[in-house]
Amino acid sequence: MLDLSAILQFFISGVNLGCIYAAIGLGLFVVYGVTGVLNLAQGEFVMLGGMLTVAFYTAGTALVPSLLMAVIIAALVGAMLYRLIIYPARNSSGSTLVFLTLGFAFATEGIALSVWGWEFKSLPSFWGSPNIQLWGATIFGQTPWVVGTTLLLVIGLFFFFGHTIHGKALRACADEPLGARTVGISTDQMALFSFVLAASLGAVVGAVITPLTMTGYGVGMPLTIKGLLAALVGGINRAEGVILGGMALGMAEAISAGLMPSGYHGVIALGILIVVFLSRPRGLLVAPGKV
Amino acid sequence: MRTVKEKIRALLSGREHRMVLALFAVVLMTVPLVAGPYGVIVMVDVGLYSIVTMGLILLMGFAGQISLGQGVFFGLGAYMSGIITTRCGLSPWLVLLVAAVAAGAVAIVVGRALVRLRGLIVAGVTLALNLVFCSLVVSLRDLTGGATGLPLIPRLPLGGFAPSNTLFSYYVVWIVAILLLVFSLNLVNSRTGRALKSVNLLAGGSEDTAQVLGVDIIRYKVQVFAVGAIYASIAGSLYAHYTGCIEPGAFGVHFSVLVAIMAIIGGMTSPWGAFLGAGLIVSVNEALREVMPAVVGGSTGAYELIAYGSILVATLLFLPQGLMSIWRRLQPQERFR
Amino acid sequence: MSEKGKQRDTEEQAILEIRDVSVAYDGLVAVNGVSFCVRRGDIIAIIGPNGAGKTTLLKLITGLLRPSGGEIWLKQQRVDRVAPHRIASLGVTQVFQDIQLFSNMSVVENVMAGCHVWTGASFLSTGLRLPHSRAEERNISDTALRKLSLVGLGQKAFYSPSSLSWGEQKRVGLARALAAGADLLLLDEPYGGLIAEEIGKLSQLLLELQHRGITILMVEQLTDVVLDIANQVVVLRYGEKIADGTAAEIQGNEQVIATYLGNGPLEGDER
Amino acid sequence: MTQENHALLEMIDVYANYGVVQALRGISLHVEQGEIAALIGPHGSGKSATLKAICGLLPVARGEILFAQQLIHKDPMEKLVGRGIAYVDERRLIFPSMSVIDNLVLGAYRRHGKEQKEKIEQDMQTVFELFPILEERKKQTAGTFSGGEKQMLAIGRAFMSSPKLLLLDCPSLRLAPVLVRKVMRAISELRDQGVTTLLIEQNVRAIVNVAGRAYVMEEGKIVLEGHPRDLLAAQ
Amino acid sequence: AGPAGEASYKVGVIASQTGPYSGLGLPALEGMELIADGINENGGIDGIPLELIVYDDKGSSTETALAAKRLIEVDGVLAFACSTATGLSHSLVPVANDLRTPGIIMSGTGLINDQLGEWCFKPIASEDDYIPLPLGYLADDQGVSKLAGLLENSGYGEGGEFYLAKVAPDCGIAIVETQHFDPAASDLTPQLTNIKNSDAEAIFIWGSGPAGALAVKQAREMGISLHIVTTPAQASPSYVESFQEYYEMAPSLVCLDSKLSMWRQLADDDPDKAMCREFDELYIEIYGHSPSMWNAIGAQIIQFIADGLERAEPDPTKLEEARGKVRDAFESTTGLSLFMGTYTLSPTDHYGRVVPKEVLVTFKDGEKVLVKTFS
Ligand SMILES: Nc1ncnc2c1ncn2[C@@H]1O[C@H](COP(=O)(O)OP(=O)(O)OP(=O)(O)O)[C@@H](O)[C@H]1O
Ligand SMILES: Nc1ncnc2c1ncn2[C@@H]1O[C@H](COP(=O)(O)OP(=O)(O)OP(=O)(O)O)[C@@H](O)[C@H]1O
Ligand SMILES: [Mg+2]
Ligand SMILES: [Mg+2]
Repeated sequence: MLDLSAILQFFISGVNLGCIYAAIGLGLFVVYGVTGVLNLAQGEFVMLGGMLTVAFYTAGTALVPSLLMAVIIAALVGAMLYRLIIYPARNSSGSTLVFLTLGFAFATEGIALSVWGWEFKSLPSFWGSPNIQLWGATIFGQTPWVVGTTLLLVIGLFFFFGHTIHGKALRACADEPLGARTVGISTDQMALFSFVLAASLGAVVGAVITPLTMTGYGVGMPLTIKGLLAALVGGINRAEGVILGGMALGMAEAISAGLMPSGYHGVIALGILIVVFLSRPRGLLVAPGKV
Repeated sequence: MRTVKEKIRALLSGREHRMVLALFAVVLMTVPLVAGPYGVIVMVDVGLYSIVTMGLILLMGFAGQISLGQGVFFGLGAYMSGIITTRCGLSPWLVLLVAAVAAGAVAIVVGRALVRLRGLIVAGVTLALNLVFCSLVVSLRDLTGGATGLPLIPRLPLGGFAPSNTLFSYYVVWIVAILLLVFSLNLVNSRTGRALKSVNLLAGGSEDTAQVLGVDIIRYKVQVFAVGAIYASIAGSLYAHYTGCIEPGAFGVHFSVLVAIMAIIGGMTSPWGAFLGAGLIVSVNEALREVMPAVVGGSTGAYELIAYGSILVATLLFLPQGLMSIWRRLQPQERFR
Repeated sequence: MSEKGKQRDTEEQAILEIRDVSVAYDGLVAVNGVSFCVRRGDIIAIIGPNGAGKTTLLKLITGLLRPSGGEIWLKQQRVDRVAPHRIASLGVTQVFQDIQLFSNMSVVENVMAGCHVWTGASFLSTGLRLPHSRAEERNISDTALRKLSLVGLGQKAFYSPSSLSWGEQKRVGLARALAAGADLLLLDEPYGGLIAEEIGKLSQLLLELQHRGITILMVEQLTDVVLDIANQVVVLRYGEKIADGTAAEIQGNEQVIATYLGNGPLEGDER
Repeated sequence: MTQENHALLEMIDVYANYGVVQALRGISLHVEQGEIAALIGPHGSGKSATLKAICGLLPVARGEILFAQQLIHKDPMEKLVGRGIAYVDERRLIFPSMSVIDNLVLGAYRRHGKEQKEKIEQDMQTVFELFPILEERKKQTAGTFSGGEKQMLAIGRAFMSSPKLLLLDCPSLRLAPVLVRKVMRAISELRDQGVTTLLIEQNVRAIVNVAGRAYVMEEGKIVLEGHPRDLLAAQ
Repeated sequence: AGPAGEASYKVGVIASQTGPYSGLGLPALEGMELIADGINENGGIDGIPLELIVYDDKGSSTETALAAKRLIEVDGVLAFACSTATGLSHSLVPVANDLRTPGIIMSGTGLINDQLGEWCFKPIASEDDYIPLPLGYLADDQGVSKLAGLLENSGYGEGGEFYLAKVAPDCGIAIVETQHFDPAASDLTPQLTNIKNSDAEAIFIWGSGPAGALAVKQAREMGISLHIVTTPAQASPSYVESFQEYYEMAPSLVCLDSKLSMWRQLADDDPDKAMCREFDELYIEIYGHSPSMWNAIGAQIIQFIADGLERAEPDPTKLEEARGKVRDAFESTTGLSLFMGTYTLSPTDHYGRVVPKEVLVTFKDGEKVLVKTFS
């Protein structure tokens, strides 16, 4: 039964899912890498990006301006999250901060529900990009956009954090906040920046995946969980690690959905992930020196 | 000097807690007399959550091991109790103990693997485990009833008869909770408690130092993981017999996160925090159910969610150390924390 | 004295013996073929430039690090493959260079944590407060308080360690190590950051401990003080032992002077 | 009055608290341009607190701090770095998961502009000359450094900001005697280039030949002031 | 709010307003409120107004049970209805039976029909009643004999799997492939690939959320041109609109739906046409859109309860006695014609649907087209 085109289809599906998970994981990485906060509201930015783009688009705005406006609004919400919630509690422990972001996520979800209702929304593929048939397998028209966006993000972040002084300054903030201040880095501004960056990234991802996955008020939390798993399995300290983790998760899901006994694939996919976790106790890729 | 000595003695002997504990027990035992039937119902839930949260506080607040998978052990307890009592007709009490031991054993195996992991990765694995557990329950339909649920779980018997469900459950749950509280308090104010705190990488512990002082860090971490699992499993068994019907959604990530919220809101520096956290979260929920229809009317779910999120944020902003920190603040001479 | 005769001599009284021990951190050889012996009841000092491998050596002894070569014998037991907490239970403890107090415990709890190694109440017995564990706890608190007053911090028992000044923290660290009741005490720069009068006091304390039969192995930069009280000095450089002997012998060693003490002109060749 | 008559740093009756603990109770001191001054005193006397108050880490409850004739006690630390104050904490606060070179580069974070680029390069060389090990281990992750190596890195990093005023909390701590001399000599050399230093030292002897002025602190107050030589004699 | 002094018939409602099942709960709630308002505008039931007390179940069975207990103990309702997924409503059965209050469950699966006990009722639909309609269509009209099931991992999907296997042989259809997906799945190409590579001639997509609709879209995008039949959720207007192109690709998708949404195309002699038309027009007047399947389910539950109350004539001040009366009245429901079916219940049958009213629809030019009804 198993032919090559089927295998190829599973692979494509894995890449597609992997990129989505990785892109969300990258948002987590940005905030974590700068502030040490696990931002459980990252998925909500993805939701906002998708929902806002749909809202503007269905109101008659063209795609690009819709997306831009969505990103700007999401960035403002990200700034708000930092200023109103994280900043006042910046001296609290990591776990307190995590649950602050969770509370924010709940409230955001509630607001989205009361504004947009429960219906799932979709967008057409960007500029009607056609499906591609490849040796009997199908690549959805939107998939190249998703993969491209993720690639761009990871390359950009990799370069920014690894090779620019401002990127290094951002990393320094999480590494030793007081030390960062002693060399003149404003940890506060950097943290604000990281939240705005993560929110914008999330919003872009949200808009780009909507034609594939649809969006609704409640998609944020499940996406956060997937992104979190991706980031942790790969090593949340490095952008490349997050990509690797996302791919591992996406592939595990797609391949077990395709090849494993139907009904058990959820167990198997995550089981594979746990094995990866346990065999690489510090994540697939780790930043040396720090856990 | 004398005063310092006395204080340490008081702390160690649990004298500091004894009065509060007695008062707490008395108040709890009299709750059903003053609160209406619904108050008792709510308190059963508070008790069940408190037990699981207490285990998590030992695990996360003391030993510094994040777990987003307490639902696994809550579920293990519930399903073991549910399946064995409906299939084999064994005594629920016996099964409860067997399930707790089994959950502890599972936790030891899992814990052995987990202790090698660093930092947040533990959170990731426990989260994944929780997802696996739920998928497994759904997949093993013949055994567990799948997503539809496992019905017709018998009540906890007392002697020959099964007393009025809610009131009886209330007393069972709270007696168990108080016993576990005493156990936890003893634990944290002892050699074991200090060993646990010494390996707490979330809050000021250091594994190297702990080891040099003779602490077998793997053993302590695994043991406390098992203790957390046993607490959760006991609560799960009680829950199964109390509700009579269980389904996998009750043991999902949602539950584990809720328990973690309770731990944080309550305060992770003391087992008492579990009761404060569970009490607050459950009462906020109930209060919103009561109040929101009057404020907005109609379908209030979305507004309840907004309010719930905002209350969570506000509480953590004002009391980042959790509700327990109020109590600490009331003790002026205590300079620590 | 013949080399052989000397070895037999020390073996009888040796509490600790390091035999040709090496270890590397991905590529960097931090300790390279170091051997020496510590006699019971001595104060032995390890000195050497920064990065010479002194702290690493202590880690090897306490088991926090496994040597890639060589053997470590503690009280006639080979310990280089033994878990750190087991080594601790053989009567060894350490004060770290950066102290590392547990900031989630009060000062007195920190010292009580030091008593872990000689107590044995299990998880269950502490949870159930069995009489045995109760008695043990009383014993622990008494010991802890004694050690705390010994370093003059009895009144700050309930303070949080992070509210103490650096020097005070150092003293808590020492009290915690003393509470462990070890007969081999490893100290990583105990004098660092102390003021003149405290230096005298600490020396006195160490001598007193020595008098009580405790063996002390310390790493130190304050050479003049160390040379005052140490029975034996080991000098490390680039992870290798370059000298081993009494204080007088060391002070005369030109290599040591050139690379470490720097009494001469300032251009010491620093690695 | 001419510029030279003003002290570079001046603290006037400064009070500061850690919560309920009164760490500083009326500190007045001044450090002249191009001077090396030292704070000495027993543990818990408030030496570190004084430095923290100057660089904005510890909020000043009362009193004034002037740097180059400007009030600075309300400014956040990151701003003061730009003004030319560099601080080395007793915990060193290096960036543990970053490489040595990144640590140093970030030391110059506040120095922008093309013309600075060359100077930064030069300063880096100066640091490497002072502590050759930093150059040898450029790529090593700073968190794996030995205690003394971290201390060197922290001092080097502070130097990279091209400070006018260096605040050093126990620079000699953890350093081998030969290095202590080296650091002290470097500080003297820096003074010759116009860099002012205020440092904490436990061992008066170590600074006798270096510092021109020393303050003795006790319980949050300055109890003695003078040349280290005189203070040593007084002891 | 304790039991108020003035007389009203209090009826509790537990709906998924948030959480994963809010797509079922919120529309049902809308339908319920419409009927209740209608009753009250017409003077209530025998002059006594109907009071709905609504709680959110938050997608959690613990919360569902707590809400039910609150309705019973605090609010003193005579009966309560619950509009949620199978697993959640299942956990209400012991609550209703313990606290002796009639509970109306509206979850989709027939798996729990025989576990309702004395106090629970499920006057909705059961799979074995309606599966013959789509399977009959496939076998008789399209000549299909081999079917693939693509099933959601949920109580709803479990019901589908169980009853498909049970009913298919009777219709002359073999289930040759079974694939599962998570309710939140976003990429179903692996499952669809497996179906494509099997020898199935048609796909039955069984799901309650967006994943089912995505499955249709992705199947067509992958060039799978098998017949597809789906459960009613996929006929939701928002999916139909978003995926019109794929829904209408030949062979056009066939969905289960209710007579209500198709009343215009019903034969004029259809006994339900008038009722459906009336409700549809009212719905459009109040809410501005036609009722969906879940709106109708909500509405019919209140109609069912109102019918019981009318016959029981309970005294709302004597709670215990009143609840018993209401329960007895529910058990003696006979020939009650509602949107999803006509019901005749008995003490041994708390499901009691005697006439199913599902229809099959397909899509053309953005409109639903009636394909088949029970006849
Ligand atoms: N974070 C803190 N919270 C509360 N009190 C503190 C804190 N840090 C220091 N203190 C207290 O403030 C006082 C002054 O401390 P400071 O650190 O300035 O001392 P120091 O002179 O630098 O001592 P050392 O030589 O030991 O470093 C001490 O009594 C100390 O206990
Ligand atoms: N984890 C590690 N990875 C790589 N190199 C390391 C690691 N730990 C230590 N080193 C290196 O090993 C060498 C020896 O370190 P060690 O801490 O033993 O020095 P030390 O003699 O204690 O020096 P100091 O007096 O400065 O504390 C140092 O050069 C250090 O940079
Ligand atoms: Mg060292
Ligand atoms: Mg200090």
